[in-house]
Amino acid sequence: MTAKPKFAMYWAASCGGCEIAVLNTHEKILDVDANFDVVFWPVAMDAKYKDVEAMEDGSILLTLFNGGIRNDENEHLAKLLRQKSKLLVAFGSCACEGCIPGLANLSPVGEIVHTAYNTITTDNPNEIYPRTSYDVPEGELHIPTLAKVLRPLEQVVDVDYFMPGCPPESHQIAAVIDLVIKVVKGEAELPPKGSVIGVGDSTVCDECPRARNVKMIKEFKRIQDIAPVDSELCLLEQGIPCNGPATRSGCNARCPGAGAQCIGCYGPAEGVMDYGARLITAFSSVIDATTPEEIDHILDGIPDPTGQVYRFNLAGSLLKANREAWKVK
Amino acid sequence: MNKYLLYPGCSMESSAKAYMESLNAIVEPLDLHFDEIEDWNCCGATEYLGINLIPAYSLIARNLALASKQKNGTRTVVAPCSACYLNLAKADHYMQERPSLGVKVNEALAAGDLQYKAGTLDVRHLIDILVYDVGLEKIRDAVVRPLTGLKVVPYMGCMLPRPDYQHRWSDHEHPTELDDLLRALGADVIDYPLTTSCCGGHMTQIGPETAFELIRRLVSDADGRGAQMMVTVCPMCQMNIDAYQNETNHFFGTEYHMPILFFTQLMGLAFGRDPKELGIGVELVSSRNALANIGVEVPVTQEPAAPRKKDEGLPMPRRWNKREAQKEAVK
Amino acid sequence: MTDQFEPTIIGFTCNWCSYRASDLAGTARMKYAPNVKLIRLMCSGRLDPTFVLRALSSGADGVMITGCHPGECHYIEQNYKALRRFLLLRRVLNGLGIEPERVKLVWASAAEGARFAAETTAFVEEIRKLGPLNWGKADDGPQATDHDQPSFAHGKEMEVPA
Amino acid sequence: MTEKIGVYVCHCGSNIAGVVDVVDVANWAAEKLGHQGVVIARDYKFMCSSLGQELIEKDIKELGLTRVVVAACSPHLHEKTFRTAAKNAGLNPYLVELASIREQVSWVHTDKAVATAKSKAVVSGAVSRVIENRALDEIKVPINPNTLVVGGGIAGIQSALEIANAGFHVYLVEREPSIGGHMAQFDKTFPTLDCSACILTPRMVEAGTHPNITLLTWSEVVNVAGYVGNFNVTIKKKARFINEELCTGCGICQEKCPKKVIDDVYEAGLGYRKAVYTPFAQAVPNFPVMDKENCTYFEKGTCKACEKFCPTNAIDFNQQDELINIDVGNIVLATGYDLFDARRVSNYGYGRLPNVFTSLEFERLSNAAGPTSGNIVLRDGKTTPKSVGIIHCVGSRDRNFNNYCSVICCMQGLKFAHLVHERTGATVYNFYIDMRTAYKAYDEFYQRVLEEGTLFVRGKVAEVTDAARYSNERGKLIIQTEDTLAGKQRRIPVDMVILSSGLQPRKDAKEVGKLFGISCSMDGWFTEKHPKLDPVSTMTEGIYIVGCAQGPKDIPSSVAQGAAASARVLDKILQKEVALEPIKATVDQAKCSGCKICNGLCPFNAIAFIEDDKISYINPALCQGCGTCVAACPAGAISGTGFSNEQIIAQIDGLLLRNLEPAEA
Amino acid sequence: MPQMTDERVRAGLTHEEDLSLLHEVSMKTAGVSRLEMCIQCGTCGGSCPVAKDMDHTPRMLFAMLRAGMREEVLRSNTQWLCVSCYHCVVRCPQEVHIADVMYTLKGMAIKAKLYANSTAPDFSQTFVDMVESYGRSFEMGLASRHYLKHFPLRLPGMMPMGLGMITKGRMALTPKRIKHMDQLTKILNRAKQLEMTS
Repeated sequence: MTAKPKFAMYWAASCGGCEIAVLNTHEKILDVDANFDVVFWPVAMDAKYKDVEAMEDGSILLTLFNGGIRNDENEHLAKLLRQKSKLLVAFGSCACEGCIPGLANLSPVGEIVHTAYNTITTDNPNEIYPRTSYDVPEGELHIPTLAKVLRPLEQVVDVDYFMPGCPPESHQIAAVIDLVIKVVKGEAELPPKGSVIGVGDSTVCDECPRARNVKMIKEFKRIQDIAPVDSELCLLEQGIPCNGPATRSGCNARCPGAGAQCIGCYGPAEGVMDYGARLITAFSSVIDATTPEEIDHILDGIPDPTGQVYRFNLAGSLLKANREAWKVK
Repeated sequence: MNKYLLYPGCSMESSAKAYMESLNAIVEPLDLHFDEIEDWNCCGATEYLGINLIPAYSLIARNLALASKQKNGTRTVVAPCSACYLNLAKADHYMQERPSLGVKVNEALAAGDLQYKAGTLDVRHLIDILVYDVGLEKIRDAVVRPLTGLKVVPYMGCMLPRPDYQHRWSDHEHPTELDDLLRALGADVIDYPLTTSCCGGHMTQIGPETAFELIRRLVSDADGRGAQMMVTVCPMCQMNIDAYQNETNHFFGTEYHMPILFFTQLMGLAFGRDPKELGIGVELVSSRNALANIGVEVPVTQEPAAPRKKDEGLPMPRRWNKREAQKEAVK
Repeated sequence: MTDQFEPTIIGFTCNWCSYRASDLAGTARMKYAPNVKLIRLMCSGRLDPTFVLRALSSGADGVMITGCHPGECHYIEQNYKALRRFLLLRRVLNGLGIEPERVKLVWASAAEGARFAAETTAFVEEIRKLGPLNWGKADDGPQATDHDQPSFAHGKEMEVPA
Repeated sequence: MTEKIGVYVCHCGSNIAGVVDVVDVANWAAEKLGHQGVVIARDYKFMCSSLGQELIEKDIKELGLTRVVVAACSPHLHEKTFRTAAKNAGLNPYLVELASIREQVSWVHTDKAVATAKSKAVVSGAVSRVIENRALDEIKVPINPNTLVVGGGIAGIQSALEIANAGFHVYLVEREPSIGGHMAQFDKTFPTLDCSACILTPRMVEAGTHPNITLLTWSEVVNVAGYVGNFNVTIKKKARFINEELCTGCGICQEKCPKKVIDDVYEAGLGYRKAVYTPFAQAVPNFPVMDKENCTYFEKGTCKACEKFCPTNAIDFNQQDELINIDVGNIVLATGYDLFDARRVSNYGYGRLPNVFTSLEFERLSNAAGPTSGNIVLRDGKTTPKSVGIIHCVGSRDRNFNNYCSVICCMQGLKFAHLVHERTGATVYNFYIDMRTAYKAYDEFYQRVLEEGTLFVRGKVAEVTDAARYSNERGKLIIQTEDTLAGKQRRIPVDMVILSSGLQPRKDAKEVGKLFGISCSMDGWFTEKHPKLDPVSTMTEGIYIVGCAQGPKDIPSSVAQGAAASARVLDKILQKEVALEPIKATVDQAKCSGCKICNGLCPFNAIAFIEDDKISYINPALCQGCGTCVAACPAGAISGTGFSNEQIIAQIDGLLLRNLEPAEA
Repeated sequence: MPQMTDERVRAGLTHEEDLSLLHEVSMKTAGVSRLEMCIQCGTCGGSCPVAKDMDHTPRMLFAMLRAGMREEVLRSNTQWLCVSCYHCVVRCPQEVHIADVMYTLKGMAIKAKLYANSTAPDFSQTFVDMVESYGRSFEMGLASRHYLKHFPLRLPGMMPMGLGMITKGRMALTPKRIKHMDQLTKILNRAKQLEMTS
């Protein structure tokens, strides 16, 4: 019996939802086991970094890497898995474009640590903060060091494929697994390197069942401030800043279909250089006003424009971070 | 209830007391509520602006700053005096039109721990509130004694409809708000082409002869059109035409007798109030004959007392002395 | 030469008004600051916010967007669309810690060479006051925070339980 | 594949070379941009000269250049020159980029080092950009020889006649029941005092009977689709309630109609007409129109007097509005002007003081066919004024109303002065700010009116009032003004005041502009392509503007423009086809999500939504290439030729010298 | 200032043209004066209710400003006669802020001590003094003090009026002071400093 191809999955700076999504493929997970030899998957099985380090370069066929690169441990593993893998997939929004953890790029590291260790969530009267190395009798202890900003995988290592989504839809994961199995069996070809996989080729509106017209908005409102929301009509047309027009399809318009606005987890459409720019232009195109005062008044309805247009994409955007965050030495 | 901040202005406490009294008398039937701006100061009238620019605007802006601080659920400041209304509106407008002025004025205000962001208040005149917020319908409903048969000319004066930074009035030259309101009270309103001509303003003080001519034009045209009285919205107009009419008559050798009342006084009458509580009778050119036409009896007020024996002129306040003022302040 | 900071600015013009204004400034030999390098578009409505972001991330310290006056657009009303985008873009930039004044919108008709020149010089001075944006350098990628020189966050001693 | 790029730096004599070190720029390009594909970089004294062009052509042929960058003057000057040179050498013209280092560098900067450095950046930007340029082909479309003229005033009539006389078909659409326009209301025309009707009527008749003209009065354009050469226009022919086939224009219906109505349009409110009417005796066509709003039958269901008396049974109360669809290749807009509403200047008292008249009212008063048979009288209808004041610039040159000069009012005011003098012998005052009589024989007319004893007062009138101050003012209108030449305020009592009102854009000009895809200036007049060199064309090909629709003007200028536009139309018709710039936007159907965001962005109606496929589509012939939709598409599904994202991003990087070899950056 | 040459004196040019005057007035005016936009149409002079008493119509004054005739302009009584009726302002076809320019000219004339007759500046100053002392204006003190100084002969004729006002309770005999006079004083002092430096 020929050895099964090797499979790895790793979880860097992310929430873990991607791992759940893989499990959510139900029985398809059995196909993974049947067709692959899972060599490294910390959340599912015990494994040591040194085991991976010992592997031959390129010996893992497929690595699904989820999470962004926030500290030196993430970076080390990214480089290591790149070295050991034939196909490295940036799996999920965090690895592809930074996702929610990427929003921390709006704040300098100092502020982040301060918020985490010494604000309302943490009672820390002595202002004790973690140190990255500490001497104990047994020797020097290290914890990972935070980077200035969170980076998507591609900004650290060469990536073969991207699979966005927060998390990627299970049916899309299943399809990708099927594809790889077929490729292994010689029944299919791999898409060109650098492709975004497990997605549609348009944006969310393409799959959205809501009716739409030419849109002219006199005010933007948060969805909770509208009662009732028309269940049949395009949300943007109702003044709700829906990210659907600029967000890659593939999720079957899950959120707008369920009555909530798209928040953009599938990232930009094919060939788009900056996701936020697309949303800026989408929202501004539907504003029905001509004087700066009126326009500004309407824009006041989007209280956090930066968060709105870069919710998932900040770390992958052209500017990548807040200037203050960059400046920290 | 309609709530507003009130900027009464200096004359409402003295020469235009009747305006204030009659305003108080119509508040209730029209369901209006005014909160006076606490510790407001003089707007500088037309004088301060000619001396110093930034102090003049700072003087006005202190009132705006106080008003914006004073929370009573409204951002509308109402001024019954046209000159005050114009000054407040003008300061608000120019602080926006020329931001450097706004910055400097705020720097000055900061010396008194105040600040004002131009454009945050609506400055409006009393009649604007009555016609456009309360509405003629409601006013008509409150009338119990229509002024039918009273021939009046509506006199808007100049500082109200002009320059009209916020486009609040129907016209610069012949606004009809006062005409409409008086008609709603049932009065016989005569078209008055001079409705926004000048009463002379401060010229009664600095160039009386110039002022007398302006007063003559107004009174003579009103008289020529058969008016029994003029109706005004401005303390300065009332003062000039009322208090200086006699002098004007002397100057030109004419014998006009043209009483001038505040529109609020006529509203009070129409709403059935007692002339006494409306300050009717304190005008120097008596409205007695005019009001007799509609059966209103004007109360007798004290006639001018006999001149003092010694020909010493009017009593003079002592001249302002800084040291004394400080002493007074210590008390 | 003084050591004063010379900003690098990318300017976008429309083909019909503002580019012609810059042509006119040229034919009239008006002198203005040399820091702005122009890109001609057909219309200010063509301005994709991506262009601004790209310029700022590639080393520009400011971006000047120019077009026909409102109501005079060659394409009838497309400059209003540029205005709407510009106003939202500035808000987003502000959230990213970029002074919104680094991106400016100037209307200049084909007859306003003098205005074009004056606005250009004024903008260069405004950016000079703001100082370099330095985004290009940041693009080199972040370095992990140094172990030996802990930042504020790592600065305090960690207390070890006894 | 790597491109082979040639870079050519022009000296422009000393225009560029005097400030920019052109040799350095060329050398730098060859050296530093070699990795981008620059294979040759030259400098030359005058690139635009035939020798300069030959240089480029030779290199294209011999070196096999695939891209060309010329660093010289503004593309608005010589882009076409170098594109043509490239074309001659067999290279697609759109693979040439012009980098402006004259208007944008050497002419506006003085420091040689700084200017040279900026030139390098500009060249670098152009090189990076040109790599992304794509070969494009001009688009050719055939021209439909029919023409639509909108508006039947003198400008429209002139335009229609010129084209029709050349042998091509014209549809002449007029909103009112008759053609003729404002000119038909006038009595005399300045400066020669020809009778307006005498010179206009023959033209109207000619237009009404011309075999090549289809006259559509009482009609309005409701939709315009298509593009130059191929417009499809929908016209609403409003119900006249008269069968035009049967009507002979005998006028009996008008005579018998019992309903009198104030005629606000033709008689400017000074006279009456019937509910069924032709606006004036010489109307073309002479079929009457039934005014549904005022007709007793439509109001109460009985009357039908007109029907009873009509000898040819032409009255048809059941007539409906009708939509007519026509195909035309070119459109001439001659939609004219509205008279400024003088009531807005409330200090002049129009509408409040009876004896204040507008210019149009006066035209009707003085017209022999008007309501007073040409007697100039006060509003009481009988008193002849002994003194008349004519106020110029009413509503014009005034920021409270219209900023611009209405052009015709001075001459109109002089004409009125003459007519009042001639017909009544009254004392006439003219109040003016500046006397503008700049046209052939106009100033001579001013001289003539001076000779007649008209009193000119230089001052913009402050107010007209009936509030008399002195006894001599009683019962008069008092004109109060500063006599600026005497430096004194004056009050002049007169019997009659005539307001020389200005012209303003039609109140629906904006909507009409939108309908035809053309723009209005700040003031609201239609915008011409070039104010001097192309005053009758618009930015939308195939649409022309003539007469007062383009701006205030007098009759001679309107007629000249009407004829000028016709020459442009005939030129197009005779060319048989027209080439369109290939700068266009296209939708990638696979990427389009059908979100419809772009649908509301195109003022030229080039973007359509295909319901079957749920995607948007851009009609290349309608697309004007502004690129707004390209920038707006949230899915990045729209791309634009000539100014693609790739080209512009590359140019940004190039200008910022991000395109140099890493070691150099 | 350049020296006056003999030939200029001989030619009757007794003053230097001051071309910065227009700009200076414009800059000192609240809001945007638009003074340079004047087309000399005379709307202001025609509208003015007191034009007949003025040395120069407002329009003429603006022409003189352009001509740099500083002294003549500041000496003119025009600005002092302005009653702020704003007729000229709303009618001006060029939207010149005429009334505000008049205020500016008053201020400049006071500073340059150039006015033919001190009645008006004195009145303004008295008024301002009152306001700066009490925070409110005080008609009684103002009118009587002013009349005493400038129109003493007219005062007896005015007496019945004044007495009427007093007996009818329309004129207070004592001034009223605002509560936070200290605050107002601070503000005005700071404003005056700013005025000096601007």
